[in-house]
Amino acid sequence: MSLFAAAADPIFTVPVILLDISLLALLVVVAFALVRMRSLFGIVMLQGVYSLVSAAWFVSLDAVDVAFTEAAVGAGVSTVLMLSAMLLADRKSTPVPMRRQFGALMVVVLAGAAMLYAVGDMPAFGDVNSPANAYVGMDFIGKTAEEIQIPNVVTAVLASYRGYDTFGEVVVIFSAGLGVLLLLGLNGNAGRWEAKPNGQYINDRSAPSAATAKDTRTSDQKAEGEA
Amino acid sequence: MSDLFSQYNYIIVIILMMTGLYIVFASRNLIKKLAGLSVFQTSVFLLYITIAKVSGGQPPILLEDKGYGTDKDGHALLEGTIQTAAGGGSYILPGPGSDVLYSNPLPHVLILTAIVVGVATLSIGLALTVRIREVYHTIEEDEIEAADFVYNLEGTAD
Amino acid sequence: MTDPETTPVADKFGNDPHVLLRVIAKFLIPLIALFAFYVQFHGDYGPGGGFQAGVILAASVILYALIFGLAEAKKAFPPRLIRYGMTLGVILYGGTGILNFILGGEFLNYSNLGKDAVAGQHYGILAVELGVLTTVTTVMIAIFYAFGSRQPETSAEDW
Amino acid sequence: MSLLEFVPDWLKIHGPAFLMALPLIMAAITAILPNKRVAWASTFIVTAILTVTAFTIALYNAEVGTTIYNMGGWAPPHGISLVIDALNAPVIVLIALMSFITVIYALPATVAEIKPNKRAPFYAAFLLCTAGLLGMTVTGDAFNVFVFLEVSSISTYVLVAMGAARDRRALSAAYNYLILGSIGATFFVIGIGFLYMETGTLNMADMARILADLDGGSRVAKVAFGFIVIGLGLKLAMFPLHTWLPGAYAYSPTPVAAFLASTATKAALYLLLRFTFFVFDPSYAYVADVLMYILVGLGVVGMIFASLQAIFQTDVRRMLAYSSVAQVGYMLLGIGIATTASVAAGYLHLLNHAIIKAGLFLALGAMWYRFGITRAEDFRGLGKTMPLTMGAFTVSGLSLIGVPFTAGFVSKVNLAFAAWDAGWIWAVAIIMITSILALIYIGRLLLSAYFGAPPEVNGTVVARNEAPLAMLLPMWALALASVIVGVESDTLVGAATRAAELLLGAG
Repeated sequence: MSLFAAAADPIFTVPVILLDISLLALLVVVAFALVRMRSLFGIVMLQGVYSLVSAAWFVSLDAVDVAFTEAAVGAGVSTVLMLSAMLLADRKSTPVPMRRQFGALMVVVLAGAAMLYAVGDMPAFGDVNSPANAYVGMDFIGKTAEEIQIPNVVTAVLASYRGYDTFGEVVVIFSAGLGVLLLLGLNGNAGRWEAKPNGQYINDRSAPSAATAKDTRTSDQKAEGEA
Repeated sequence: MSDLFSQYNYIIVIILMMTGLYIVFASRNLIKKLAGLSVFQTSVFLLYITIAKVSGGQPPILLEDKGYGTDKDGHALLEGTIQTAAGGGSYILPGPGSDVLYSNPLPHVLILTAIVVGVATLSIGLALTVRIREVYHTIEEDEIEAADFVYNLEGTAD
Repeated sequence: MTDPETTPVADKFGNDPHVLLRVIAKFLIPLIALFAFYVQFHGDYGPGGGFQAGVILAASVILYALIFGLAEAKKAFPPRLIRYGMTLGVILYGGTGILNFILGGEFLNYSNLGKDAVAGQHYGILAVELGVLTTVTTVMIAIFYAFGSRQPETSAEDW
Repeated sequence: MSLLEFVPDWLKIHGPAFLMALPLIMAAITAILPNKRVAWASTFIVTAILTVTAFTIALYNAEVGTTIYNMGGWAPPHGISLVIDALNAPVIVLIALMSFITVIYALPATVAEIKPNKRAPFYAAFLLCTAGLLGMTVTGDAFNVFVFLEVSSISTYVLVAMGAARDRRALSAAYNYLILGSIGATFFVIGIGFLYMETGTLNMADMARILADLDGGSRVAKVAFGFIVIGLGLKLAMFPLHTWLPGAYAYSPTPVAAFLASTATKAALYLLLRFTFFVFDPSYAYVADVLMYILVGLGVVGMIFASLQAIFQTDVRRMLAYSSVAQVGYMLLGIGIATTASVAAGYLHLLNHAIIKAGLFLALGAMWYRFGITRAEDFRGLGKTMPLTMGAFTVSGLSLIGVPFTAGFVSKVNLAFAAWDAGWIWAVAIIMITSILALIYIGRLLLSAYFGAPPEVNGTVVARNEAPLAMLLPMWALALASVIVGVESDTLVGAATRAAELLLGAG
């Protein structure tokens, strides 16, 4: 009923509502499928799909810059990274028995209930007079036209008004690159380590491994590790 | 009225956030946890963008006033609404007597930053996963904990 | 299991099973790079900016690595360059801020850079977006190189 | 202030921005320095300048009061502003000073723990971590807090994982920290999003003003507060959310453990103070409820439970980590009582505990450096084999227990008095009990160090083998600092009281 009422509302048009509802429904389907999925390849792909559908949804909500970035990063780079990491790791995840998921379910239900509690007081979707849309955010449109004079307000806010945030963002990306270099190295040899705690020489191959994992060491390495 | 629809987005976004969080908490596989974290963060982006939407608005990219105003093709909906900025910039701005509405750019900017932070966290998490896989030969948390338990016992034996 | 570093471009008979892919990629990769620069410099007028452009530029190198092998990609875009590129981007951004300092404004206040405040803002945004582009491109390539260069421990039969 | 005369004027005005720009840019440069010695020297110089800048900022703040620096020249609420007031100036000094002390210590420590070709990036990550912590402390913008929280977090994950060269469990500890830290940061972002929905602004002072106009705001503001508290609670290791902390402290490289223990949780605690008393206000019923029941409850449970867990640890670093969780409980108790005196005491304990715990971790790191000691039973005879290191450990340890004339005593007594004045007599008892628990877990180490015989290796008693000077200096500086604070406590108590008065108003 109320959907038809909403459709009759002059500010919403039927296509907008249908697009919104169907994209959100798609997101829910993908997210729920992710919960059930056990193949890591499927998980990585669904995560990419989730980002891509989100990007489409961002376009329908006028966030074109965000959509562009989400499509390039979430659906593109993230998926490539997760795939390449998965290739170096495993193909399947072992299922977790339901009784061990109960705690997680409780936490999630509590947090979700807290947020749902607030929904009633949230401004209506698309409300032009909501506090968020009537104050600082909207000022940027007039200010950009006057003080920066470039058409893309998002770029102006990103690079100038909140340029310090963006500096932080560049540093975050830099530290991610630095971290990956420190952890993996660019040439694939950084995973090898050795140390001499307590005067006892150990390296990554001689350290005790999981009892359940298959031992990939050669007999030479075993002898070296136990020596 | 349209109460259900006006809050519909928030409810779905909250469900999505909690689904992502559930994946992080409930799964014991390192890569699946990271995928869940990614879904959780993406859903928070949805929340911010929902806040920013102005109904009837358009992307916050200012329309230029080309000087030939209302009769330009495709700009028919702007008829009689052109306003120029006080500083002489020739952009069509919202305001009294103007039909043009832009969506709120500020949450867009915040989410651009947050997306970058998300991919940075993800890459570090994946790098750690790869290292853990190399050292522990598994990416299942239960097996890692078991291995650490054995390691603790062996460590105290000498 | 093949080492990605030494994957041959063609088999021993000289047959290249991916010849079509390679030809098309050779055509596409410059276009992708060009598109990245369009996104970069059109960011003031439409959607886009340093970050998106950086990711797309990195994607062109990643595509090159996927099609022609990591070793070839490392020849085209050497890892040493990456470490300097990451730093260069941060210095470009921070340096612009410091320059504003020296010119008498606040950190990242671009208004003093040009002949008037608006021109200064334009130059400042251009400079910092270039910084973003540099860091994002190089970091994305770095992360891809880092993952791509590792030896997988699971073999292809585990699929 | 006469000391300020030696500082150029631009540093007083641009100090906050300089404090951020310098380490961020220098981190990028340090990362590509080819020589590890040069990288260390560059980090050393940067942290030294940071310390000077931080002191300048603090002294200048004491002189002129709250200062606001508009980044990019855009006035708040449109631009991002850096705010220096009585609340964050001491924390800034603390972070800068700790980074300086840790860098001195890192020179010998990294030789043993970090591979030579990784040392330059390691120092760069360390600078990034410092910059991130400083950034989240100086900023006056709520979303900017998140950005710098992530700068510090991402570099921290990497720094913790660097401990894998010594103990592979560093990797899983770093992974756990990454997952929980990211969830914490995301909860924080959800909270900020809700606050933005409610107020329409991101500037903290502006938020505070609008929330006061709304008389605490609607349910959206309540939920925002809850998510911010949980998000920060994860970062500051509030009791049930502390599970990442023992692993991260125990397996990270020793300089990193000392630096994290003294600054990372403290910066998050500062943010909790900032949001609870400055953005929100304890006069709103829901804030008062959270303070009274959640923070105090979790603080007290954490104090007892984590202290008990500390007693049963065999690994001394894990023991100190659990002790940190317990000490966070003291600070939460002080914050939760929410009188000026108690908040001042909690704030004072924040500063004191940073000094104490850093001293303990540095001394412990030196023991690992010389003898590979991480377990409690290995402390036998350390009083003879490493007398100076053990001396510093003893002084800091006594301070942790709260022996008179030490820093720990001052803050615990202040906290106990504040609790007494507020009528929370049972809280005084809890403080006594947990101090006794601290006496047990520190005391057994001291007993075995001074009264146990040094172990024998191949029939000969282990000879005296003192830590290098670059390790002794920082740990003794911290040990002496905790004695000086204990004897001459007025400066820090004054700073803490000013901070509390800023938050709660005088009285």
